[in-house]
Amino acid sequence: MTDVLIVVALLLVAGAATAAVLNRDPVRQALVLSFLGLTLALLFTFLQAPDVALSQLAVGSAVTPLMILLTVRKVRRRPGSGGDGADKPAGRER
Amino acid sequence: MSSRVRLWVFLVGAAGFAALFAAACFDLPAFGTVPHPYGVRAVHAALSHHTANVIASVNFDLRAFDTLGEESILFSAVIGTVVLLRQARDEHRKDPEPATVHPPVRRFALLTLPFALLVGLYVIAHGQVSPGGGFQGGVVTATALHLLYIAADYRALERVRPLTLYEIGEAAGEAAYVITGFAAVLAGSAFLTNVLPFGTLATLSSGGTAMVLNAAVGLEVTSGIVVLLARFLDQAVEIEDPGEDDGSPRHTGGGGGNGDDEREPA
Amino acid sequence: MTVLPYLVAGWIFLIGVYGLVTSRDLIHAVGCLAVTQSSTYVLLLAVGYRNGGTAPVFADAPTNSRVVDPVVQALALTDIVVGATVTALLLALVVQLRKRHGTVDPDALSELKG
Amino acid sequence: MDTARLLPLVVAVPLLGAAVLVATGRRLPRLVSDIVGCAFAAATAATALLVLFRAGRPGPGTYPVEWVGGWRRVGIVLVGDPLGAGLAALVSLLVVAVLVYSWRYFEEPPRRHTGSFPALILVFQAGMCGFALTGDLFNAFVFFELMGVVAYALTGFRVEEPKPLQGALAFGVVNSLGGYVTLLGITLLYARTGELGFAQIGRRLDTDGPDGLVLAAFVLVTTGLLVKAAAVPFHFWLPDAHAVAPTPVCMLLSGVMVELGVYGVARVYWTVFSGPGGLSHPDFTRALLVLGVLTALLGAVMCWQQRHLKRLLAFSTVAHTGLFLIGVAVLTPEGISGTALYVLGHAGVKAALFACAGVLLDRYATVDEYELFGRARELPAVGVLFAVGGLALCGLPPFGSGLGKAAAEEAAGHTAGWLPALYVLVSAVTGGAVLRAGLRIFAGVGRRPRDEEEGGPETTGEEEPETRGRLLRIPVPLLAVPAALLAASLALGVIPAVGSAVGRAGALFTDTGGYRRTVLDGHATAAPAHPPPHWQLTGILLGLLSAALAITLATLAVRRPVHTGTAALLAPVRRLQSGHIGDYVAWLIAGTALLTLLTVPGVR
Repeated sequence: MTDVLIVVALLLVAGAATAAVLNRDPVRQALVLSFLGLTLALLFTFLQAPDVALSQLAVGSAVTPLMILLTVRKVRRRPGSGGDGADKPAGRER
Repeated sequence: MSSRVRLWVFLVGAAGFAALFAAACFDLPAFGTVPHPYGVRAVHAALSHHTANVIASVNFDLRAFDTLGEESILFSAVIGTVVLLRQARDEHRKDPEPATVHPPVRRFALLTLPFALLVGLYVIAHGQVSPGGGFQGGVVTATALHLLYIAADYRALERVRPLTLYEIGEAAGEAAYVITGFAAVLAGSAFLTNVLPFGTLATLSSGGTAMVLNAAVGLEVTSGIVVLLARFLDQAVEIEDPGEDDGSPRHTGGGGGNGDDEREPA
Repeated sequence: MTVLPYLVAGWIFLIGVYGLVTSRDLIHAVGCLAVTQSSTYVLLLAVGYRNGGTAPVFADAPTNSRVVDPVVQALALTDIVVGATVTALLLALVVQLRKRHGTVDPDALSELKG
Repeated sequence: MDTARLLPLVVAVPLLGAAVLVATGRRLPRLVSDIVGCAFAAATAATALLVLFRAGRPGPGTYPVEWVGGWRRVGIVLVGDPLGAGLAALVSLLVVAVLVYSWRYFEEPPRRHTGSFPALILVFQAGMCGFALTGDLFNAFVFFELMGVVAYALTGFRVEEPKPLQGALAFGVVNSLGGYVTLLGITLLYARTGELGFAQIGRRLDTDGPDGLVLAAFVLVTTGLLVKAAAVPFHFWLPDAHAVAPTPVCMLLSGVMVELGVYGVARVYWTVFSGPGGLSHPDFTRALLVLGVLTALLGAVMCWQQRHLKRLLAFSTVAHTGLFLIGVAVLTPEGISGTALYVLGHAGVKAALFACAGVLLDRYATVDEYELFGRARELPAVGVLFAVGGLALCGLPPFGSGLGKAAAEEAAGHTAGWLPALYVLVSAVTGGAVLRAGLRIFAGVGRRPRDEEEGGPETTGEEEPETRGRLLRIPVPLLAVPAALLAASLALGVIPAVGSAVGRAGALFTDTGGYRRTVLDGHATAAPAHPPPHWQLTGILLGLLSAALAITLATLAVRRPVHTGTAALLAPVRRLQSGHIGDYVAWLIAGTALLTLLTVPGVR
């Protein structure tokens, strides 16, 4: 029985990891990462590692995605992707 | 390299890596069959020091030196983030807009907040008895504080979050860990030796110095994660890029570098 | 079943690296690095598992019961902290990079060449 | 106090100092926080030197072994063998030098975080010392990551600049990935042996024959360490990071951190994999020799092509790391002791050269060889230091780097007769590149080089100064520190006691059985006798040859500035250094496959 649960959790983790990589949009990726954290926590619980599961839940599915979302918010606050030199600090170009 | 070449370099490398790793996997002992000598010794050692949670014993007693390194990683990453996310010389600081929060959201967050804080502190305190400990509890506590951002707005959060205090708390946690180690040296034992009485198995006061180290880690992690998240929030909400200007009132960072992130608490 | 957990760890590692190699957004790349790291947790815990073992916490279990390996769990805990801090630091760099380069696309970063 | 008790303190003292600086740093004036930082670093250096002197005493080969927490065979062991303790002492002394150098140098510290720069440096010191002293594989990983995390933050310290941020990010991603690969390898070893200590893993591996698992564990563990050591093709991050990090940080990165990667490879191989259950000696030699030769050649070629002074020095670090790897690859005590001495001498020289480049950066706001042409005639003292550094870099007798190079090339010559020629060539090219830049910048010799075609693969040397404004007068520490570092490097080659101590360290380092017995059983083992590195006629002649060759190359280069032909020939090589993180990661994985390929015939 435990074996079946572990296999299911392993497949979920593998799937979530793949999805997290293939989602190229950082916001969606953050959400998938959060889900990956959940599946990992589930797997660790089945592997009799409650301590690690708790950490993974706190870090992997809360803090890391939160930091990514805050970064995205900072980076995207201004419309346009930049790169035209107008938003670079002056005096750097020759 | 063009992206095609890059992909090919990766694919060739990945094929080699996969072959190597797969070969190793089939030479590994079958999943779930073989006990490890170190693991067995660790269980005995933990029980000899009356620590019910063997993982806490490994982290805070047997391999407490690893945890010292780990806490220092967190410690330096927090200093590093504070330094990296400082307000640059050419940036401005803008007061965030007061946000309107839907009442149900506010009620939910305010209800959850004390509960989450309590859970966090409970998890820290019971580290040597049940799953959890300074690290897990610290993260929960720190994240819980940020529910206030959802409940009210950024300014409410800033008021209950005197960052200076948390930065000092982080350093104090790190210092407490090292000093506990030094205390054992002064007592004539090796660094980080468990010199306190071990107490009774499965009670809150069991584990000797493991308990003290656990508390130090709890303090450091709580403060550290609060500071980390604060820095990211600060960047996301308050600091404007050089040249960014939308006409709102702002403060310039001055010549010095870092902005005054901590206003006087109201 | 005897090797599946190990192979899954290998897969997570490689897919994470694939993401890093093909990423067009540095925030996404940092996320992929976090994925890569989770392979190490999976491998650590898989190596320490014992069939029929319980968690190595003797709060209410008899002290002679069969438990899974506690050492790898302690190592995985350390590893998780390392991962979180590295992610924070790299994201902080990305935030500043965006300000100074005006982009988070690795293809557009051209200051260091040759 | 028992010497062994001191070992953990070498790590703990700087950490305490960092905590004190962060807790009080916002209230302290800059001067006080700098003094506090220096005091903690110096206390650590004193502790490390005490351990080294007690461990390095001639006689039976005992060295201090400390089980942290008193957990004999259950906890983490720190081993103060002369080589490890010596590296910890080198790290600590260099940190003191760097803190003194940055005393008057570094830019206005972040407001309200005055203590953060010295605090980070102290944590860096703790990480490097811990890595040098630990006898536990996972603990080594922890300190590997600690070094890394601090180094990324320090590299990106100047957030107003675009280049440091890009360099720090590439550094962070590639090194973290290397760390995770190492951790996968550590886990495989744990799955096989159920142990984490070097000595314990080694003993249990030797109860079985080698197989695919052991090979994979070796490749994976070594990959991460080679990333740190910047071996080809794991090296791409190094020039990007070392060229742009604040100068005091560069001194540490190039001077010791990269070399610790080489040390890690050697330590892990000798203690864990060198027995019958590990990887056979010929396989290890083949793999490391190939990577070492590639690294040395590529580093030298790229070094010659640079006009950005700090980038030039960074590539010369790559080249020298290749030579160090070769010294390790030959698997003899003489190779180890020669390389150890080479690392010591190189650390002083390279740090001094970076220090000189820092002075230029702060005075002229550029480290570009072409733009600085002749402008630094007004700084003769710096020019002399720079030229002496360049000559010491090519291994001119009687510098420590020269003695180390002589001993290492002789040891390498026993494995393959052409290796000494490689040592001479690589050190001549890197030293020649430094001398060429020195001739142009400080003497204005030759024709003024013109900017070649725009858009080529080139990083020019325009940088923002790291001090508050441009320096008008050179503060004393900025000159005293490089002078002291060069003097120390000279002393290493002249004092015979250094040679004999290093020789003994190399002999103890390669005595696998002795290491395991000392750590696990507490037996003293007699140090096997080997001739220590000493000046021999061939070594002196080859050192003079390198220096002469370097001077010739430099003179020719300033006379005929443009070699369009060679430049075009080397353009594809230069284009590999693309600054693209995806490229670097792809090379890392390809490098793992290459390492597998080089070691795989070892499986029977």
